[in-house]
Formats: sequence, structure tokens, C-alpha cells
Amino acid sequence: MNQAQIKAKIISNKRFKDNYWHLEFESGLIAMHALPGQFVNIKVNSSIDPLLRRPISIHGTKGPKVKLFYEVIGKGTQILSSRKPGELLDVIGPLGNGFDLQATSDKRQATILVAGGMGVAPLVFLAESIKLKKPLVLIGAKTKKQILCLQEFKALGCAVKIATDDGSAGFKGRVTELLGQVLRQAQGARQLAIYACGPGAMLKAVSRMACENNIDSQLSLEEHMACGIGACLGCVVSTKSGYKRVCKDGPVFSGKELTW
Amino acid sequence: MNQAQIKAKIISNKRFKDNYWHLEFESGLIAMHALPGQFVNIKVNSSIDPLLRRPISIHGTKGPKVKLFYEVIGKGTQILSSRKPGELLDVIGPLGNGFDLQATSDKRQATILVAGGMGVAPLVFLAESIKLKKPLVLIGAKTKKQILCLQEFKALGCAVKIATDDGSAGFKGRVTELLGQVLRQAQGARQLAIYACGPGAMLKAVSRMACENNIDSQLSLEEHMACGIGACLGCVVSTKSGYKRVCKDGPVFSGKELTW
Amino acid sequence: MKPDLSVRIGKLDLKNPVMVASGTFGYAEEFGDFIDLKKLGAIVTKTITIKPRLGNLPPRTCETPSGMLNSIGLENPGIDKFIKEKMPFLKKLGIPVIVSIASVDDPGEFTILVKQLDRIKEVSAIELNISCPNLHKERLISQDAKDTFALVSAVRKLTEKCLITKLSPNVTSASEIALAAERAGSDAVALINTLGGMSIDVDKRTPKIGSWSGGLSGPAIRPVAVKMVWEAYNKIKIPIIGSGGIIDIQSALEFFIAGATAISVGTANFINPRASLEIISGLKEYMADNNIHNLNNLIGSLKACES
Amino acid sequence: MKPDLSVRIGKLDLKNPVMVASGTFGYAEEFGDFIDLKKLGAIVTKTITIKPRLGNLPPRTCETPSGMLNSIGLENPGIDKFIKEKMPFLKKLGIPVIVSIASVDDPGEFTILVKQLDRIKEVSAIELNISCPNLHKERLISQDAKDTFALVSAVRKLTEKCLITKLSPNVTSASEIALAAERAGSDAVALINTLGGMSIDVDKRTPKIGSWSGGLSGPAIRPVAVKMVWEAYNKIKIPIIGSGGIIDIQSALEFFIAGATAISVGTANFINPRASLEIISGLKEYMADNNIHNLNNLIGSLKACES
Ligand SMILES: Cc1cc2nc3c(=O)[nH]c(=O)nc-3n(C[C@H](O)[C@H](O)[C@H](O)COP(=O)(O)OP(=O)(O)OC[C@H]3O[C@@H](n4cnc5c(N)ncnc54)[C@H](O)[C@@H]3O)c2cc1C
Ligand SMILES: Cc1cc2nc3c(=O)[nH]c(=O)nc-3n(C[C@H](O)[C@H](O)[C@H](O)COP(=O)(O)OP(=O)(O)OC[C@H]3O[C@@H](n4cnc5c(N)ncnc54)[C@H](O)[C@@H]3O)c2cc1C
Ligand SMILES: Cc1cc2nc3c(=O)[nH]c(=O)nc-3n(C[C@H](O)[C@H](O)[C@H](O)COP(=O)(O)O)c2cc1C
Ligand SMILES: Cc1cc2nc3c(=O)[nH]c(=O)nc-3n(C[C@H](O)[C@H](O)[C@H](O)COP(=O)(O)O)c2cc1C
Ligand code: FES
Ligand code: FES
Repeated sequence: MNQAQIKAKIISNKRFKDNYWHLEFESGLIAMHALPGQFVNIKVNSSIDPLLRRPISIHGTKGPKVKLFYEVIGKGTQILSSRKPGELLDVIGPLGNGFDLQATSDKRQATILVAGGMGVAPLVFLAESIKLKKPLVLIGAKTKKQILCLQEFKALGCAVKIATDDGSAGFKGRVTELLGQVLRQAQGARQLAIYACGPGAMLKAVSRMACENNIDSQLSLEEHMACGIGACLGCVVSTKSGYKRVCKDGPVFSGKELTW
Repeated sequence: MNQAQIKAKIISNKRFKDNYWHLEFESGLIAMHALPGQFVNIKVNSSIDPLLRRPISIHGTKGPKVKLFYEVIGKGTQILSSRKPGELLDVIGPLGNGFDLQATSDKRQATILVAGGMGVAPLVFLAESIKLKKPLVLIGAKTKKQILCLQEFKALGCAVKIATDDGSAGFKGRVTELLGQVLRQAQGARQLAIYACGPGAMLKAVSRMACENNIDSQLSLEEHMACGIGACLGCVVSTKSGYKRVCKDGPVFSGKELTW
Repeated sequence: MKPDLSVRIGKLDLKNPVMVASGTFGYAEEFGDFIDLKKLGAIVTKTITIKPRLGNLPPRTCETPSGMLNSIGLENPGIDKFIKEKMPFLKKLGIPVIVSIASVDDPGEFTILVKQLDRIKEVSAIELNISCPNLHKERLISQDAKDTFALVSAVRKLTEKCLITKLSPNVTSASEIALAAERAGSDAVALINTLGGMSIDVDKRTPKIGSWSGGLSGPAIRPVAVKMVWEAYNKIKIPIIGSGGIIDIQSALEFFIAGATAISVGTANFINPRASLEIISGLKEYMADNNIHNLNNLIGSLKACES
Repeated sequence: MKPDLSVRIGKLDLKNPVMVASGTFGYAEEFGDFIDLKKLGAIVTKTITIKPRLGNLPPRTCETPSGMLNSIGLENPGIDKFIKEKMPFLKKLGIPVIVSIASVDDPGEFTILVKQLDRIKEVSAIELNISCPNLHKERLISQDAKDTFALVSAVRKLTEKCLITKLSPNVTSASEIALAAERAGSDAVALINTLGGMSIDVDKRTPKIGSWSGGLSGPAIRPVAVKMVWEAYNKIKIPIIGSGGIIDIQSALEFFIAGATAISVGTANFINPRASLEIISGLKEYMADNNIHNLNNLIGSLKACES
């Protein structure tokens, strides 16, 4: 494997809007090996509060730069947002398995990305690497203000549809309902492949719909992580072949495998 | 009592030299009531690492400003030195009893201040309040670089003598040996009063010498503090009348009282 | 409508369930400058013994990761001086005063102390501290179910006042000891006292505490305390007063949800003298937000994770 | 002159006293990318049982003040698969491999496991995990001196290999249990396993751990561990392997000074995979600076505070 623990220089760490932040750090090694769907595990400060690392998806790379996109939701991300350019960040990565691109290698196939909330983070990186396929991207959020990365996806030439719970933008309802609509329209048209990242409930719905329509789905999961490198067996999810580690065997799993 | 818990605005926090820092915060209430020898107890950050407050002597006041002079020796003072002007500092004070100025009220009397290392911090504030007495100040340190507040004392019109362990400035030897010299010279001249702050060993020596020459000595002590307000009974020192709390019954004690 | 924070501990009615823990609040005077003492649910005094005690050799406290060690050794003026010099101030406050007591050499000392306190109207309850790690005994009373049962039974005969038995976490099963206290007639148990601990200065190669070891308190021990409260809640019927690392409303709620009828704030008083009052207002807010009208509906409301 | 870090645990010689703790280092493979595994004093494997175990319901870990809770529930592939799939990599490392084992339903399972491991040359020692809080038993073997004595005696008859008995802090006196293990022929004791703990999500009003409670580890428990090591050191003669919140050289030194012959690094591996190696180099430095030529002169060197 090519994972490493690195003291990486922070290049920039800026608020994008509200509680959403963009961070760039420099690590040629991580940037070189990073695959869409992989993550890094960050020690946000050198104190024992917080004690554990914080896992954040790789949002993209540019030369030796690694890009992260994160939401401040608690103590750890709060402290991360206070870190300054030039400072060294203790990062372990790239971790986990990326999305399986085989699933969408077939030319005749159409690719749909489904993002809920911060789920956009790894999917932008994915869209970049398969942009020739011009994937269709469905973005869901509670309200218009929380629709993220719309521009990024469009800039990559993706078709984008939006769903908001309150209808303040695009389709009114859950992004999974929007997906249902899309699937009905695509009825039997071409083969499809779905890649999704977002809240657990959303991922469950996506995988269920995918299975029903026997479409191959790839889901990026989140679980509480102590080690992030497969050692503690803490971050498991239940699959057809027993518990698997989200950090090491995932975070991306095929909808078919999962039994939640 | 006039002590309070205050979120005080940091006005300045600058490195003076090496690991020595000056911090000024604004609190009319603390500034108004502060007496030389009293201290404040500071929560250096809002985290639980470090958990406890850090006691720091009041170095002086100017209108509503309270001045501190501190050395970065560990985690808490390290974090304190990273706090920025404009931020709010959680401070409790003024705490403890100041120096007893009665001891030097008598006109015929000469006053000697003995400072070891950071012990200068509260003594500058004391010198200011009794500057009309033109006290003699003895400053001790390992080496010349560590002689602190020399200018402050001189600016207050104090006569200053210096002792360094390595002789790099002033008298070569401990400040207590220098004090011995001074006492021998002052032999029987006028009545004397000694005020001292510094390492435990130095204070013990000073009080012993004072007692031998039956001079009234006032010593400012340090003990590990959990509460700083007299509630936990953690910071005790042994005196003729049993254990006393350094934070509440001190930090200033008369050499006669102490039995260490 | 305003949430009802009142709870009942044996015969003792509290207008709110937030107390301050023994030994961390002095005799209340020390906090008069910082908070309105009258707002507290109750005050538990520093533990009192028959004779005055000097306490242990300093240094008596040190900081540890998210916690602290203390080895005060029950320094106190003794019962007579306490009644003469400390009770008057406490009486004036007009809130429940819980007097914590301990024996030093012989459990019999408890009977003498209880008889004396039983006569004082303003003593609302008596807390039996049979769990202080800082007398450095081979075994504490609360480390043995039989000893606990015997002590509590003996004391129970002597007073009608609310009796609280304070237990140690340094046992194989705290809930078994709690059960012994209940059977012996205790009106409530206080869980937990400090965990035995030790910290070393690696340069000097000496303990950081003058009496070698001390009691660990603060957020570090919270998970241990919450578990013991939950286990006791499932084993006994009498109220539990929870403590151990409570510093804010979030941490206080963990104890109520785990089954504590009341809580006591300890180490947090040193860090933030207002902690106890902030918890009281935070509790009102939480109950309002979650429309819980009566605190009793929150107590022990823990349910399994949905997965 | 170079300080001598080698220590002896029963028949087992270690080139240095720094091991990695069971369950926090997987089967070593997981750390191959981060450190030179050959530098470790020894590796203790995740605890192995006879049959494969799925382990407990997720979520299995959560963060607590200066610590974490875990309830993995001894997920492992079972002894046969362990020997077939995990031992080959461990054998190649050429450093002592200590295999941790546990029974699930019946202590008799230990005899089966020990017989199987006794045949494997590269198994340098066997650690008896009789202190795992995550099987949620009424009582652990290590919570009873008689049970501990019986189990260790039975196993002792079956192997000449170095036997380490790992003990729980959730007891009234850990040193009494350590004494029982010594009398039964254990070559060493490992102190401490995790402390039982629980943490609650106050919004959901559910435990943060799927199986309700778990084991507390990390810096938070260090003072508890150091005290237990010191007390055991004064009661038993066999070596003690110290663990509990060791994250750096300072915290490691506390354990040696308190009487540990070796230490094991646990939770710290998650936070800083290099922690164990940094402790080894830090130890060399400290010994040089304090001219301690032989580690045995540091072990148990704690002396009283001068006051
Ligand atoms: C593989 C993976 C990739 C992720 N990628 C991103 C990303 O690109 N951008 C982003 O904003 N967030 C991402 N997350 C979620 C992110 O890890 C959490 O938001 C973060 O750990 C919260 O820490 P905190 O201290 O601010 O919050 P707190 O709530 O204070 O954290 C408390 C504890 O819960 C854990 N925790 C909280 N939320 C989560 C979560 N959703 N998943 C796992 N552990 C959690 C924390 O790590 C910490 O141990 C990812 C999570 C995983 C597992
Ligand atoms: C009444 C009083 C007045 C003081 N005035 C000053 C001052 O004006 N300027 C200054 O630089 N320092 C002063 N000190 C010392 C100062 O409190 C410590 O240097 C500081 O607490 C160190 O904290 P730390 O986290 O940086 O060091 P650490 O060593 O990491 O602290 C560890 C623990 O030890 C305690 N501690 C460490 N040193 C001391 C000490 N000397 N006295 C008491 N507790 C200590 C800390 O509070 C903390 O709880 C004073 C101490 C007292 C008791
Ligand atoms: C400095 C200090 C002194 C204490 N003194 C006593 C005491 O005299 N009697 C007692 O029953 N508990 C005493 N305790 C224990 C506390 O009452 C409380 O049970 C324990 O600290 C756990 O709560 P906490 O983590 O909130 O502090 C003391 C605790 C501390 C920190
Ligand atoms: C995630 C995790 C899993 C653990 N699994 C085991 C185990 O399988 N067997 C065992 O004996 N101890 C196990 N432990 C306990 C550790 O070996 C160690 O004794 C304990 O964590 C205290 O040390 P620490 O504070 O350095 O982590 C585990 C600890 C953690 C955190
Ligand atoms: S977080 Fe440790 S195995 Fe995944
Ligand atoms: S620090 Fe608590 S009494 Fe002095």
C-alpha cells in the first residue's frame, strides 16, 4: 500500500460559506496515489482534546496539492478551521478503497452520481476522473443554501439536477425521490451505474432502489473511526460476508454487498 | 470580598524576550481592587486540555488595565502566549491577600525587596505602590540574560543590586548570599522590612535570615492550585497555626508564621 | 408551560436536582462572590469528622489528562467547630444543606456524628462518606457489601433525616454495594466518589502527590460514572445522585438519562464557579426543547441504539 | 556507553521493553506502512478465540474526554484461521509474538487454545485475556481471585511458554488478583485492560456504543493504571507489563518508575502510529541523560516527595 503519516504544509484554509470550508495541503505522496472515494485521517491539533483523528474525504488533487471540503459540525472540525496556512497538519492517507470505476467502464453505460449534503466532497473528485462519461449528478439538500459544489460539477461538464426538501431549488423532495424519477425516465434505456455519498438513510434508499432495478451501485459510507487504518475493528458495517471495516474494506461498498 | 469571574478583553500579549511574555487585559473591577501580591486565576482556553486554571500574579495596573508578566514553561502558559488581542480571557480575581504594607509603614524603616527569577512579577507592583520609600531591590537569576525587570525597578527610583549564579552580572552567587551581605552592612543601622518572591528554596533561606536578624519578612509563595479561591484545600503550606491555604490565606505570608 | 425541575430524595424535596459535591465547594462561603447560592438545589458540605483534621501532606493536587488527582485527606475543623462556625452561614442560605460525614479510625464515629447532626433542624440530609480514598485504608467501608450494610443499618436507627450513602467506584460491582445500602435503609446513594489514581514526576521520580496517591476526578472519569449510575439504576429503587466529570449541561444530561434523580457538580466548580447554575438553566432549556414537563420523565430514559 | 534496554519476562527476552497492546495493533500488517515493525520489543495480537467471532453491534467506538470507549467484542477469525492466515506474516518479522487468547463460554476453551499454540515455535508467549469487558459477562474471570488462580493453574500445566495474565481494573484490589496469578504460576501480569464505561448521546437518548457500554482507554485512565502497577509492584515478584494511556515517553516513564518491567502501547497507536518507536528512542535518551545504564535500575525507582 502507499499510505503514510505525513506532516503536511497547509496551503490554504478558507471558509467557502456558512460552516463549509476548503482546505488545501501539500503532499506529493498522497496526491500522487489518491483515488476518488479515498480519505485522509487528520490530527487537528497536537493536544489530547480532541484525542482521535478526524476522517475527511479527498475532494480533489492538483499536482502535489490535496484538496478537502469540510463542514464545521463540532470540536474537531472547529479546530481544523482555525488552522493557518504554513502550519503543518498531521495527516494519514490516502486511506481506504476508492470507487470501483470498472462499474462504469462500459461505454454504453450511463453514470449517475447521487450526493446528499456533504456527500458531494468525494463525488466531485470522482466526477473529475470520469468526466469524459459526462455523468448525471443529483444533488440533494434541505434547502437551496445548502446545495454544494453545483458549479464544480457543471464546470466538469456534468448534467446536474437538484432536489431540496423545501423546494427552494429544483425538485421539491428527497434526492432519492428525484433519483426514482430519473430511473423511471431512463426506463430500460441504457445500462446504468450509480455512485452515491451522503447520510446513511439516503444511502440505504439508493442501494434499495438500485437493487430493485438491478443497477450496480457504489456507496461511500461513514462510521465512527478510532484508527482509520483497519487495526481496531471499530468502524464495521454489516455485509453479506459479515462485518467489514469501513476504513479499510470501504469506505466504498457495492450496494449488493451491504445488508443494512 | 471584591473578587469576580470575568471575561476580560486581551489588550496586548507580547513576547518580552526568550520565554517571557507581557499580557494586558481590561477589567476595571480587577484593576480597581488589585493589591500588590494578589493574583488572577486564568482559564487559558475553553478546552479541557488543560483542565485547570493557571494562577498568575498581578504585575501592575493602569486605569482599567491589568498587567501580567509570565514565563512560558508548559502547556498552559504556552497556550496563554498564543492568545490574541481582542479575544476574551476567562479570569478570576483579584485573589488572595496582598503584601502587608503596615510592615513598612514606619518612616524610619528601610525596605528590601528580594526577587528570584519570575519572583519579580508581583514585586514590581509592590515597588510601585511604595516607591516613596525607595526600596532596595535585590534581583537574583542564574545568569545575566535572566535578570528581569531591572529597568522597571530603576524607573521607579529603586536602588537595585543584582546577583547571578555564574557571575555574568553583579554579585556572583545566590541572591540570598547578596542579601546576607546587605544585612551585614546594614548592621543595626535602621529597622528593616523584607519582601520576597521566588523559588521555594530561596524563600526559605530569606525567611531564615530574616528571623535570625529578627526582621519582619513577607514572602509570596506558590503551590499547585486546583480552585484558587479557598474551596479545595489543595494548596496548603504548613504554618505555626496549622496548614494554611496559599490561595486564600496567602499567597503572602509572614516569615514568622511559616514552619517549613 | 414551565418545566418542573423538582425532585424528591427520600423525605427531602429539592426545587432543582443540581447540587454541589462534597469537598469541591468548601462551606459555600467561598463561592458567594461568584454565584447566587440560593439558586442551588442543595449544598453538600466538605466531609466532617469528629475531631479536627489537618489533612494530608502537600502537594495535595495535580492535573491529569481531563482530570485531576487530590489527596486532601479530609482536612476539616471537626464537628463542633463546623456547627459553631460554618453552619450559621449555611443556615442563612435557606436551601437544603447536606452534611457529609466520615469516620477516621472506627465506624462507630458515624453514630456520634449522626446523633449530633440529627438535632440540627437545618441539616436537611446526612451524606455518609464511606468512600474517601485519601485516608489510605487497606479497605474502605464501601468496598465491602457487608460492612456497608452494617454501617448504614446502624446509622439508620439513629435518625429520621434523609440518609445518602456515597459509594466508591473502586469495586468489582458498585451496584451490589448500592443494593446493600438500599437494603440497610439508605434513602439514596451518591455515585461516584473519586477513582484511586497516581501520577509521577518523571524528572524527580516522585509521586506528584505528597501522600503518593489520590482520588481521580473530572471529565476523565465520566464514562465510568455514567455506567455505574446506569447499572445501579437497573438494580435499586432508591434515588441515585450522580457525579463524576459533570462540567456542563451535556454531561449533566448523560447522568439523568442514565438514571440519576439528582446530580452533583464537583471539580467543575474549580474551573467555572458558575457551572452548577449554568446546568440548571441548561436543563430548563433542554426540557422545554424536548417538551419534557417533568424531570422524572427524563430520568432513566435511556433506550437502545436503533441500528 | 549505550543504555541497555533489554528486559526479561519469564523465559522471554525482549531487546526493548516496548510492546503494542492487544486489539490496538491488529495483526501488525496494518502498521507495516507506518513503522519498521522489527524495532518493536514485542507484538501482542488481537485476542483470539476458538471459533471465529463476528463481534459486537456497531457503533463500536466513541470518543470521551482524553479517552475512548470501545466494544469490539473480540471480533477475530478464530484460532485455525489465525494460525493459517495471520501467523505467517508475524513469523517473518522475527520479533517476539505474544498471542492473546480468551474463552467465550467456558474457561475450558483456554486449554484447547493453549495446547494448539504450544506447538508453534514462533509463539513467544501467550497472554491470557481474562479481563475483556466487552463480552458483557456478570463477572470476569479476573474479577475473582479464586477463578483467576484456577484458570492460570490449569493453563500453566499445559505449556512451558511464557504466560502473561492480563487483568481488569474493575476490581476492589487489582494487586490481590495479580498475587493469585503469580501463585498460580503466571510468568507476568499485564495491567491494565480497559475500565468499564458508558457514554450517552443526549439528543437521541441512546448509548453511543451499540452494545450499551464498552471499555475506556487512553490518557484518561493513566493515573488509575499507574497506581495499580505501583501497588502490584509492591505485592508481587513477577514482572508487570504496564499499559493504560501511554502516548509518549513521559507517560511511558511513569509506568517504569512505578514498577513496570515492560509497557504496551494501545490507543496511542491509533493517534500516532509511530508512538511506540518514539517511546523506544525517548527511553534511550532519558537513560543517557540520567545515566541509567540498565533499565532495571529505573524500574520501580519511585521514591517519596521531599518536602
Ligand atoms: C470516510 C469518511 C469521510 C468523511 N469525509 C468528510 C468530508 O469530506 N467532509 C466533511 O465535512 N466530513 C466528512 N466526514 C465526516 C467527518 O469525519 C466528521 O464530520 C468529523 O469527524 C466531525 O468531527 P467533530 O469533532 O467536528 O464533530 P464531533 O461531533 O464533535 O465529533 C465527535 C466524534 O464523532 C466522530 N464523528 C462525528 N461525525 C462523524 C461522521 N459523520 N462520520 C464519522 N465519524 C464522525 C468524530 O470523528 C469524533 O470522533 C467523513 C467521515 C468519514 C468516516
Ligand atoms: C500565586 C501564584 C502566582 C504566580 N504568578 C506567576 C507569574 O506572575 N508569572 C509566572 O510566569 N508564573 C507565575 N506563577 C506560576 C504559574 O502559575 C505556573 O508557571 C503555571 O501554572 C504553569 O502552567 P503550565 O501549564 O505552563 O506548566 P505545567 O508544568 O504544564 O503545569 C502543570 C500543572 O502544574 C501547575 N504549576 C506548574 N508550575 C507551578 C507553579 N510554579 N506554581 C503553581 N502551580 C504550578 C500548573 O498550574 C498546572 O496545574 C504563579 C503561581 C502561583 C501559585
Ligand atoms: C479536591 C477534592 C476534594 C474532595 N473532597 C471530598 C470530600 O471531602 N468528601 C467526599 O465525599 N467527596 C470528596 N470529593 C469527591 C467529590 O465530591 C466527587 O464525588 C468527585 O470529585 C467526582 O466528581 P467530579 O468529577 O465532578 O469532581 C472531593 C473531590 C475533589 C476534587
Ligand atoms: C479498540 C480496542 C480494542 C481492544 N481489544 C483488546 C483485545 O482484543 N484484547 C485485550 O486484551 N485488550 C484489548 N484492548 C485493551 C488494550 O489492549 C489496552 O489494555 C487498553 O486499551 C489500555 O491501554 P491504552 O490506554 O494504551 O489503550 C483493546 C483496546 C482498544 C482501544
Ligand atoms: S477505524 Fe479502526 S478499523 Fe476502521
Ligand atoms: S487552590 Fe483550592 S484552596 Fe487553594
